Amino acid sequence: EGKPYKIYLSNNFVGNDWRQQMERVAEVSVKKGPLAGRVDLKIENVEGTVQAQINSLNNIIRSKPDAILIDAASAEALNPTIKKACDAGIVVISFDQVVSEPCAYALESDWTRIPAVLAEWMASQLNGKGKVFVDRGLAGAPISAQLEKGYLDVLAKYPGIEVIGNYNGEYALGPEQAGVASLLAAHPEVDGILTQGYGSGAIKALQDAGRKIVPVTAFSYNVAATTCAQTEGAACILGSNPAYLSSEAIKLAVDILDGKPKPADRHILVNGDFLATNGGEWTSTLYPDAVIQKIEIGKNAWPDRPPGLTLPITPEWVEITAEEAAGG
Amino acid sequence: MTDFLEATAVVKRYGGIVALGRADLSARAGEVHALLGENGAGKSTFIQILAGAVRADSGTITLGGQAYRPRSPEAAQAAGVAAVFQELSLIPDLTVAENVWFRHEPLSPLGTVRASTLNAATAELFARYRFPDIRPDREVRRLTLAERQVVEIGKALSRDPRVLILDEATSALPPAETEWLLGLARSVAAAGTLVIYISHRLGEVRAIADRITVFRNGETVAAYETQAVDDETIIADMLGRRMDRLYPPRVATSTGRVALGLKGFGAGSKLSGIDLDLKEGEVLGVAGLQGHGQRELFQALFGLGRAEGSVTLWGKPRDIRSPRAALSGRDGLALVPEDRRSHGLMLAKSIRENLTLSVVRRFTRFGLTDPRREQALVEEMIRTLRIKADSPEQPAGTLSGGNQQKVIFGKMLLTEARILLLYDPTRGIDVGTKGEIFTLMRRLAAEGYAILFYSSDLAELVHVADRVAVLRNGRLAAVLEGDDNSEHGILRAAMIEPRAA
Amino acid sequence: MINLRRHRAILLAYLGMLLLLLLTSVVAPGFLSAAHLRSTVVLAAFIGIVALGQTFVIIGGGIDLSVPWVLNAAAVLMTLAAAGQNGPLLYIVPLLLVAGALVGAINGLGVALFGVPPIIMTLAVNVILQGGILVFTGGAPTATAPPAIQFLAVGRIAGFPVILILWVVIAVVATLLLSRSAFGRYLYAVGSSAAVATFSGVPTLATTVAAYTLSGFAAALAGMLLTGYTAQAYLGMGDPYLFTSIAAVAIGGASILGGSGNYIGTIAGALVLTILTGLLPALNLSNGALLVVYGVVILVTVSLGSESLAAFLGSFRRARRGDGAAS
Amino acid sequence: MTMLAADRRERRAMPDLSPSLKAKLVDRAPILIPVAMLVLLVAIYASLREGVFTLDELNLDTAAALTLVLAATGQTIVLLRGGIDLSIGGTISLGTVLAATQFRDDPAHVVLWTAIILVIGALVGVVNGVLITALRLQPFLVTLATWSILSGTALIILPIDGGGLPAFWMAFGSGNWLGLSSAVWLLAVLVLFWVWFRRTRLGIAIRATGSNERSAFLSGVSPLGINIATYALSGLFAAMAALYLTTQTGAGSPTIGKDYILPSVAAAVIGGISLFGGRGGLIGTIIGAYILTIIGNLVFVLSISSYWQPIVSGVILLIAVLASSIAERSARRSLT
Ligand SMILES: Nc1ncnc2c1ncn2[C@@H]1O[C@H](COP(=O)(O)OP(=O)(O)OP(=O)(O)O)[C@@H](O)[C@H]1O
Ligand SMILES: Nc1ncnc2c1ncn2[C@@H]1O[C@H](COP(=O)(O)OP(=O)(O)OP(=O)(O)O)[C@@H](O)[C@H]1O
Ligand SMILES: O[C@@H]1[C@@H](O)[C@H](O)OC[C@H]1O
Ligand SMILES: [Mg+2]
Ligand SMILES: [Mg+2]
Repeated sequence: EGKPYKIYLSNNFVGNDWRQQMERVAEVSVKKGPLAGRVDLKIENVEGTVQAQINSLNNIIRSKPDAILIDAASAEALNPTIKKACDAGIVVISFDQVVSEPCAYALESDWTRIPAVLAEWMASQLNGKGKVFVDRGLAGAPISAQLEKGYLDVLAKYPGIEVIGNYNGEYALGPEQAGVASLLAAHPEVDGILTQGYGSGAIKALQDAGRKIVPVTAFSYNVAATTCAQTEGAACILGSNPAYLSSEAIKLAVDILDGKPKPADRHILVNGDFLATNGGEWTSTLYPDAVIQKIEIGKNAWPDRPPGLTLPITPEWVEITAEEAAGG
Repeated sequence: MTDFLEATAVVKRYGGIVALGRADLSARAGEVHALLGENGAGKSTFIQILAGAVRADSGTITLGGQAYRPRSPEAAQAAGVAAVFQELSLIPDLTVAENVWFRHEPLSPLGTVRASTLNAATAELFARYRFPDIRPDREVRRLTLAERQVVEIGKALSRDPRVLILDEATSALPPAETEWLLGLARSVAAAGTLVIYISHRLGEVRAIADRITVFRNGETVAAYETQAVDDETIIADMLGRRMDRLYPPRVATSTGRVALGLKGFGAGSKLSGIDLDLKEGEVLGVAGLQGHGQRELFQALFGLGRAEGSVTLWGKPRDIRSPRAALSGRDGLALVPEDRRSHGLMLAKSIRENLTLSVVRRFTRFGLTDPRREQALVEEMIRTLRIKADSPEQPAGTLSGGNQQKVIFGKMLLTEARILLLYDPTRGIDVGTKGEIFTLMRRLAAEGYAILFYSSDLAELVHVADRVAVLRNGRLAAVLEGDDNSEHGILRAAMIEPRAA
Repeated sequence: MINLRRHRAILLAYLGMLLLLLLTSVVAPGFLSAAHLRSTVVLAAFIGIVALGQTFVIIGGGIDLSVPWVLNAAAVLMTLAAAGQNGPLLYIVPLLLVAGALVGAINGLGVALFGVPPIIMTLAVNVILQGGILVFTGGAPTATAPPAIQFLAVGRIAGFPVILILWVVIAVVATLLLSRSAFGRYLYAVGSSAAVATFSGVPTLATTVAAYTLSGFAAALAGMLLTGYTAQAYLGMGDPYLFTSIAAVAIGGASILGGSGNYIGTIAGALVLTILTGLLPALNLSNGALLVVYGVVILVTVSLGSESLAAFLGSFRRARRGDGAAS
Repeated sequence: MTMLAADRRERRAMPDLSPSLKAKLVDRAPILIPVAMLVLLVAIYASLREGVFTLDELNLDTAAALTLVLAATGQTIVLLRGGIDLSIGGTISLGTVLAATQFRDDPAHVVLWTAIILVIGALVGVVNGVLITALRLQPFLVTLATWSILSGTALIILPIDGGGLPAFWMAFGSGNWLGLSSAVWLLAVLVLFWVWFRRTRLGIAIRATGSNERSAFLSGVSPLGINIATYALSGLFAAMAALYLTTQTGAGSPTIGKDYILPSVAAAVIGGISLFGGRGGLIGTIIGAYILTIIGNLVFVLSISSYWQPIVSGVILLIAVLASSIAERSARRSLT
């Protein structure tokens, strides 16, 4: 219990709100609560390429840390490097964008459950019948493929639901809005939109095209929640991919380093609550234990807070405030 | 009996422009055959066809009795045709030796080109033909235009050609080098090679050509045995009119007022201690052997590179640190640069854009250019200088060499600067236009311009300049006027130390 | 006649654009609806405005890789400083335009005064700006765009998108600058040959700096306007504009090596790229197939403007005519 | 127009007033300057970290730089010709994808597919070369299009990162002979290749064509031939980069290639190659790639707080390039 653990967080990309919140939350969670003073956390950002992350990891490995936490540029391509780290006796935890290397833990949201619940919700909104657009995320990204597959698998159970268009939302507002706008021009009717991103871009595209607002699935960013709450006639469900996955990864690393029993499975799933405009009224039959909160201004949607804030904000074992998460 | 080279009814069009309408030429092995014609007559187009760089639209050519229609320069070279191109074909980033042997380098067993082998081969080649001194390992980028022309000649000779084409190969060469090339051409012909020789200097043609073919407007208008024809006839064939004389009468128009005053002027290690006054109304020639500071003088005056000493323009001290500072309107200086392709012209841009680049302000009103005013300036220059072009919008790079030079001259005239620095301004220009340019120079002098004039052709200095300043080793060796201003006088001053004063 | 020849590449780029539009409307008739044309024009305008600066820089023989983060920085700083209010825009917008211009000027000085290769200079400035924004905002998530900006980006006046009006004004000014101003002449000269420009008394340093300055200005403007489209700024919003701005210029007929091109061509380039990106989702193809189609369409579109294709078709036509005359 | 595009390099060159002995030094500046830059960066790096002057460091840094070096080798050849090749992004992606999906645990099979991948890379280059010459299109546009087509093909074959590489293949990637990693050996072979290639007729012709296209044509260089050769070499090296990359990643990655496009140009330009063709060489490019890699190491050992990292790496790059540009300028000016 003498020296703090030396832990590196290797992040392959800083260019969006989620990643920044993730880093801020990581830093906050080693400054207070049970981990205060126990971790010497260093964050290494690289400019988005696999090669840069490999090089950065090599540098990290050479400085012999106790643990490395990785938000990875690739699920596969870092494996040989990660194996090297494990062989050097370093605890390796991949989180968020995880890796397949078996020696590393993989801590992530449940990418099977989230799209399943979202799609099931959509089907119930449409009463099992209608035409939908599906967001394919980012070409080549594993999570995108998982989400798309999750959506399609559930929708396939409803013969009345037809996927009439795909677009690549790329987890950014502009492409989402432009992609939906194009599809709207091509398709006179649409009854629902399953996004992988903000949802607010899809709603804005509907408004710009003068269409009626149809049910939308998205992820729980503040802008999504407030847009859904404030837009007349909007129906939404938001899955959550908490930015505090980083805190959870730190906690896991410390527990392992402390000699606590290791998790049985290298795969660790973190489940956040869902938010829905009809939360409380609707439950998932596929995942009956899924908590679905109702979207309410002031409770889980804050018009005066940054739109890019990811919800939920705090893990259970340490209290992180919205201000701390938003930084600034 | 057919000659070694027979070209019949060769035609080449570029869109609507007819470069060659119907060109015929017949030449024997072992002769020097001159190809003459005014600027834009189609000479270079014709030799580019021979050299495989351009394909004719129609017509037939036979070489040594065989049909000859090269699909590429490579094919022409394989057939034994080598050319010194008017525009040169050197690679600036390769050395002299690499250029000379480019595409047919001697290879080592590993398939590589060894610098030492190449340099030795070049030295051997240069020695064989008594080349002027040029180091084989220098990068061509760093050579003067005259040196490049010499290297280009070496490059053609390295192929041991059956047909050697020299397209204005002497245009930038000083007297000594010109003499050398003439001798070389003769001896190569004597050894059985056909030499096709293009030049606007009739004296050279007379000195070496066995036969002459004259082009006008893309068509062959005459062919002669050289001895059987006089200059007047040739010129009349070229121009389609008679020309009374090349050089205008030289009337002294100097007012005595100093337009450009130099005291202790110098530039780097190549030029120093120049005290010289260029007067209003005067054409002051500059001469010297190659590399004795003439280029440096012109460039330093124009604000290129560092200069020392004092400069006055129209009596006022001036510090000219850039061409922009030099080109300061009527009281400034304008330059016709040595290297037209690198420093004078934007080849891809139109004649119009080139002509007016230095004087955009002259036709700008309220921040906008006035196309009509610009057009008027451009048309005036095209007319004055007889620039042969399809339209003012024709890209400068598609003009004939002489016409490119005219555009540069016109561009300088438009600046309205009254001190003109003319570095070999008539290079590549045909006799007809040359005469007009000399007349123009004298007229400008009479109007109060002051002209500093270098020419690689000594005769021009002798006939056009009021005085000639001779440089030797970067210093002023003499200023010649009156009877001293002769080719002989200039050469003597350029070579021999003066008696101690 | 002559002008037709000179501007054939541009005419053909527009032809390609129209063909693409027709193709699109065959795939989905809704694409020719007023609403979609409007939204296409709006999206094209963002590319068009960024590519305005890129056009000037490329004509001058350079390239500007700093546009993504000049754009992004202006967007983020504007939304943060305005905090959703119109009032502060009065000073924030001019301030940020000047700041964008300043960044451009720094690029220009690095290139023209110190001789740093443009690619490296602007790449480094881009990275520095990216980090600078993170440090400056502490990574704070961004705020909502003020209504006035949203009006500029997606609003309409008498049915016309406001941004289209803005774009037309910009296009007129840019075209005048390029074709009718001394600066334009100097720019083409510097891009054609720095040495010839110097010998001709062109102020090469000032010209180059001005081109980059304009590019910084344009990117900042585009960034602020873009927040009006998505209603907020977000990190990474500038990234797609790097290659598209360069590609728009190239498709518009400019040589990447400088000395040629004009803004009318760039506009066609921006429209081609936008229509194409709009068309792709409607094709219902896999991600991979989309990229293949994208590449093929770009190739076909630019081939239309290719000289030798035109020459080939021309000679074909001539040959046929010749045959006819002979028989 | 082709004719008019000629002379590019020469026309850009500033007036060259008076050559002298110092000229030689200035002529070498394009390579001396990155060398000085690298030396300086390594010196700073070594003062901050132990064991910089060891074989381990060399092995690690070379492995880290080698994919970029290979990609940049092709790019260098194209830049020397006065072109640019964006399609290497697609070729690299496709190469890794093919390797990861086709290689089996049988060496003969791996050799076969290695050859196929290399041939595909070269063929892509042939297509680029033909399109650029026949349609007289800008290399930027042609290779932008082929980049997209190849990336799409890679995504069709393998929609997300995956596949696998045989154990012996991976063992080669992390292998070590006489204390030197396979990367160092490969680099040595590459340098040998370059020393040979730059003196071949083709090597000279590529450089010459970039220096002055018109002159090269008049001297007998075939425009089609030179473009095919140039871009085929670029494609070939991109394929090699892909193959080496798989030894480091152990997977196929359909989007990984784009990460090498801009850096490959940057490495070459830092190494002294002009985008206008004709000047510079691979040694400069290799140094450029090392500089980019060392900057990453430096930023790591400087232990800079996360948001500052990109700023610092950008500033280091800028200062280094700025310093060298100024040095070169003043050297050229003092040449009188
Ligand atoms: N690529 C081209 N495009 C258009 N016109 C061309 C092209 N090349 C040559 N021409 C035209 O063909 C004509 C003949 O030019 P050419 O260069 O053969 O003349 P020349 O007799 O060599 O003249 P000079 O004595 O000035 O060198 C000129 O009018 C020229 O403008
Ligand atoms: N300066 C140059 N640099 C590189 N290639 C050139 C240059 N000039 C011409 N070429 C190429 O050389 C080939 C032959 O050129 P040439 O001008 O002789 O063509 P041509 O005989 O008129 O026939 P075509 O019209 O079919 O090109 C062409 O393919 C052209 O692309
Ligand atoms: O997991 C994702 C994260 O990696 C990305 O950066 O932002 C969106 C998140 O859903
Ligand atoms: Mg000629
Ligand atoms: Mg032709």
